[in-house]
Amino acid sequence: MGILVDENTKVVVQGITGRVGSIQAKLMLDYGTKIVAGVTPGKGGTFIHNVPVYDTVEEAVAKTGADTSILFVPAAFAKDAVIEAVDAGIKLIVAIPEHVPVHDTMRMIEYAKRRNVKIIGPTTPGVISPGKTKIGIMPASVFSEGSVGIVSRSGTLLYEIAGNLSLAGIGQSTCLGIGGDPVVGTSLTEVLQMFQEDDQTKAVVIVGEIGGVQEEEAAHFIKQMNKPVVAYIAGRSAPPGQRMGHAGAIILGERGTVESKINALREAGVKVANRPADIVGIVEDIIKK
Amino acid sequence: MGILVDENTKVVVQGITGRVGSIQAKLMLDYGTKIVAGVTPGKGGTFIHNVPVYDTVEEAVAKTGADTSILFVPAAFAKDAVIEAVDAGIKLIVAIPEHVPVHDTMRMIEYAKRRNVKIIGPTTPGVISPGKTKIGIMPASVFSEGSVGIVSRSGTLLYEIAGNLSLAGIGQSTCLGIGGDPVVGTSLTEVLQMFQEDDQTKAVVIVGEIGGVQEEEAAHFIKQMNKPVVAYIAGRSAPPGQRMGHAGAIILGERGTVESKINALREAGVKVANRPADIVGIVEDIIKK
Amino acid sequence: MRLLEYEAKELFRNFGIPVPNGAVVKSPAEIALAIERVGLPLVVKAQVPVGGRGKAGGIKLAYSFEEAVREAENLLYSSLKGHTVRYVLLEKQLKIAKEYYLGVTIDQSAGKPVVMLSTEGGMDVEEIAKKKPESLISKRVEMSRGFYEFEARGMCKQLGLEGSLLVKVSETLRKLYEVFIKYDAIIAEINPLAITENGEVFAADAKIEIDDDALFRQTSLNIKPEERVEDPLKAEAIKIGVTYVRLDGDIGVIGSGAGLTMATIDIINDFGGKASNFLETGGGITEQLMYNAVKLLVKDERLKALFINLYGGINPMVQAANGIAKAYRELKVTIPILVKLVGNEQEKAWEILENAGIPVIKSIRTEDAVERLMKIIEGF
Amino acid sequence: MRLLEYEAKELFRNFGIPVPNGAVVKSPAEIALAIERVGLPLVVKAQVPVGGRGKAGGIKLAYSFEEAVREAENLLYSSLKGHTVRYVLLEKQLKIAKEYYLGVTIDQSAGKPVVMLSTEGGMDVEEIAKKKPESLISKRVEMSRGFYEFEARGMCKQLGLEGSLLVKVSETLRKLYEVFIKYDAIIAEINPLAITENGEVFAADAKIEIDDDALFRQTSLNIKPEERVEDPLKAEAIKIGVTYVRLDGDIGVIGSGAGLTMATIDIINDFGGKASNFLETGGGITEQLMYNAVKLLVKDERLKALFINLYGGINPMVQAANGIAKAYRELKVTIPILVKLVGNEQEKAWEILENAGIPVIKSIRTEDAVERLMKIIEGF
Repeated sequence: MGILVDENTKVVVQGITGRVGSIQAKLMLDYGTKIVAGVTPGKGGTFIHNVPVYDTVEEAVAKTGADTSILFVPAAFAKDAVIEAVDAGIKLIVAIPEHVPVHDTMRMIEYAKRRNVKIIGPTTPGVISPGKTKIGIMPASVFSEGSVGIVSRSGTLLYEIAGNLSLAGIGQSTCLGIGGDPVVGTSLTEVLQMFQEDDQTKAVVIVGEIGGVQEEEAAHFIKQMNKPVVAYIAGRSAPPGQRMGHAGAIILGERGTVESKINALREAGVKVANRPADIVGIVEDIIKK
Repeated sequence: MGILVDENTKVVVQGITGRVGSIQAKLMLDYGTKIVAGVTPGKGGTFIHNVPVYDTVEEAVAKTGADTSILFVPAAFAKDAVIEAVDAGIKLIVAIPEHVPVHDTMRMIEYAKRRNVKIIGPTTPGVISPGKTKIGIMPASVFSEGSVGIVSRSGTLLYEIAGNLSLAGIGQSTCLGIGGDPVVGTSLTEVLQMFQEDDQTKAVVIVGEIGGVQEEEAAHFIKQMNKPVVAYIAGRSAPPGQRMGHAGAIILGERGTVESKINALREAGVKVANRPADIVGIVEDIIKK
Repeated sequence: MRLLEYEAKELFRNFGIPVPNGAVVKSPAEIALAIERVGLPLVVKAQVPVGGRGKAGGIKLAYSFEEAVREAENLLYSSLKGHTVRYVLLEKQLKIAKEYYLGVTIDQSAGKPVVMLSTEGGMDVEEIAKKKPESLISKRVEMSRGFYEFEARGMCKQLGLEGSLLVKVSETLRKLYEVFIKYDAIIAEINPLAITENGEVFAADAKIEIDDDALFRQTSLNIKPEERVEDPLKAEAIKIGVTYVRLDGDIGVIGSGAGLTMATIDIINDFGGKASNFLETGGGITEQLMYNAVKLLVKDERLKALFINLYGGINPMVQAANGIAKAYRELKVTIPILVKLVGNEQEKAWEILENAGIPVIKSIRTEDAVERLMKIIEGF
Repeated sequence: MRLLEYEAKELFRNFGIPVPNGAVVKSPAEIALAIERVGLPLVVKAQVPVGGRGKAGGIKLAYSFEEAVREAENLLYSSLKGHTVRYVLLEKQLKIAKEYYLGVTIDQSAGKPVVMLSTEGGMDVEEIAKKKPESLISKRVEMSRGFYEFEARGMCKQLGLEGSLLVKVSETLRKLYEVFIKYDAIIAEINPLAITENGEVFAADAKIEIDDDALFRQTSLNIKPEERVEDPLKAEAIKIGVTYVRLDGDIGVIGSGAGLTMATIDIINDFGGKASNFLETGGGITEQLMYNAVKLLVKDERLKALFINLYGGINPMVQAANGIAKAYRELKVTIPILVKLVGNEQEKAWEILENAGIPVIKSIRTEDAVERLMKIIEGF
């Protein structure tokens, strides 16, 4: 099955006529993703890549039955785009934009959670269930279908690790980035809960990094999981107090260090790899058992 | 029974140590109202008229079981006082202050309604169930216990009409002013619904005035009532477009004239008095029947 | 408090709502420069805080420099619908293809702001609702949630707007809601929103009315209400904190509470009299306020009698009586005064008035008081 | 972006949060006048955007005019914790009886603002939480609802505050939340809030950190981030739109994505190398951005090699390759460059690089690339 999305997921692309939105919509269509609609205010009635464009998400949902949205709007408009999607009845929102003001992120998550709508991101590469659908910006070539679930705080490191596994013949059920911001719509723990329930997923790889306490919180949940979990945490050589690329990746005081994360995960029985490529061997061992 | 309040209603006075709050608290206590607590931030731990004062409504409710609040706070703080009372579990709020900014009024009503808390007012004289309790600023002497319910958009005109009835030996079940502002917490119609359900109330007097469409809306409901309704509407000689004392009393275009109100009420079977004192004769006739 | 058109447009400009190029003048000396700055052809608009200026001759078109000067000079300092024209707005004429209506106001029954949009602008919203209801979309707003631009787009869609017009109109409507919220407005209206021949949109007119009760916190607007009314008695009333409305009779009325005061005037009418005013004290009576209120009315030379009708609920009747007595004494009032006053400590208050030589009605019936008043006037 | 103390206190003052009387100087010539304006005795405070100034010698007490001048002159233009002191704040000393902690920050797990209050100020909040947890109350805030003063009063009650102190502290806490919201803060902190001997409260220190991603709409603050960093390479990075962190090695690193870039640096460390920096492009790579990033790093004389590690998901790999090749050619780069680049149109990108004479790693494993890099460096 995989989690969150599959071949039946009907996607609306918010911001489909923008530079990035149109390129990425094409790449998703090429992968086989069911993009049923795009939304760009003022462009309603046109088509792009044969996908009908609407002025509002409400209209797109009414006409096409879209249930999932992916955002390619400027960061300043992300909050409104999310609220529009929620109001239109969308159930899963993949929020690609980076640099969304964190106050906006908190407001849009509060709004969506109260209405039982899931947000992945912001600053997420999206989610892919290889062989079924890709709702995100990841390069398709590094993923392959199989039974390992990957959840990552980083986009590009997700590609690297998925690519390594694919090269070794180990396919994936679903891979997603939860987003690199300090506040995200769906946490590491929530994704692990979904993997735990998923039949297709036999093992889970966590790709973490410095900053925050999501890995530590996830460790609590892992203790109750009956599937093997493997992890890699980036940022051993990051200096404290420096923002490493995005607002989430920063070591503040004693919180958010690689050590505290590795310790918490190991204590929960997780095998932690020293380098990204080492994941492969560990997962191979698990699968052979 | 009467509506909204009775001899068991436990009242907290918000702003009890202020000039008006302390005088009015004394007058209510003299009437027999069960004032169990007062609230003034920073005055917690003191007493006034033997009533304990607390810093927060939450504390007052926890310590005394107050279920109803009356506000004597400056208009600019009315909104926060209402939200505090709602959060503390108060079920009925009598909002005395006049000149509350209407945006604040809309916000506080929205907040209270969503949590099933009733607000009377703002700009209300409050509510009195003669012989039982007085939660308001009305002069007690003009009211007497009996079976006529009075609901008024005006404070002083309520006193005049209740006084006229009392002098004629016609007592009241409950009398209240819904408040003179354009937006109020409880409408004329909602009060009529309560009177309709009340055993003690045998007839209802509406004291209306120009402005808004509350009387017209009430007329709709009156058609389904099985109790006689009498009305007086003030403002026949008011010029259009002029604000007569408070924001609610203004004739805008064709809306809110005395004629439209009288017509709507008469059509619903209401006997409409030409002058305040004429109410007495009409009510007497009804009671004799 | 209604803002003048040019003031409202300044707020619009700050919020990014497009307004026509224009300049405001408050003296003839400024007219020529303003015309040059704005450019011909012009619309010359008298700035008065009331509707219906066009029909009343307050809006003129000018195609030449001379014409513009003449129209502006004619309007400046003229009287329009009871208001002296202190400002004239000179605006570049637009090539208007269509006129829309955009408004945010308060739905009193719902207790919520309501956002309205119509593709039929230029007439007032009641008229639109009556004549072209299908052209009018309205949406009530939950204040804690706010109003989003996508909702404005939804409204535009329902009226068939598309393309860049949909984008511009919905952006303008969202900004209008922001103005409404930011400035504690009770009405914020763009009527018409002009759609020009080349698809641009402009707020051709602007109406903003601020909640008087919120002026205390709208300090950025720097409004002194007493400076904005023509009637000196009304200006005085604002200063002393009472509500005054001029009527065309000769019996002065002071009441506590709007309803009672209106009823009093109605009854005076019924008894063949005619009130000179509505004056309502609100719930904040003090000795000084009462003194000031009496002083304000007796300035009015039309008055042949003064009737005061008070209830002591929140208002202190002894203080009220003291204020009336003091005014009667100090101002050497020669017209008859009659007071009806009921409530807490009424006996003490009656005594004060009677000692001052002011007749008091002790009945609770305003009708009795007015009957007596008419007799006093006849006998005088 | 962290504001300087005096800037944060200006915002506080605008919101009615009491701050000590003070004056800021940015040149020795201003010191004397500032001392006279503020009055003795004084606290002389170096304005640098980091904590721990007191321990580092950035905060001095002065009791005489001469002492104040000397301390201010000594601090001005000195270097404190890696920052040049460009401003010195002179503040009247307070007679402090107690110190409280007030803070609003973001609870990342809850995804909500959290308001915190402690009666033990002066140490940082993590320390309070560890040493005096019973003195610390925190409350998460639903943003659409807001934070009310009565809730602050409830927090004060829980810590045993009463009387006017309860009123003043809760008012300050509510205003601090307003500052947090208004300015898109990620931290707004008063530590300590000084309670003086006569019961007044003052924000003795002020810490506000603004969300970098919201600076675009916080125009009233007028902050140019690139003017606020000491490191010229970091300033340049802000201008060209990439994130740069200086490290103390000699291998330049450019990566797309924070996680990949950090992992790359970790792996370089594992292989016995040492990165000179962290440079992350984000998802907005263009030819120009890539050119600028390479240009920025090769300015650094410490560099003995440059490793570029990119993934083409949202980033266009052909443009990236063009930018690298252009920089290599135009800047006449003499140190070895190695590029690992994977993703959409990777073959085309590889070809561009190889044609420019830049070695490319086609493996997906960063470990392979770093291994090769170390060999290149050794052989060079």
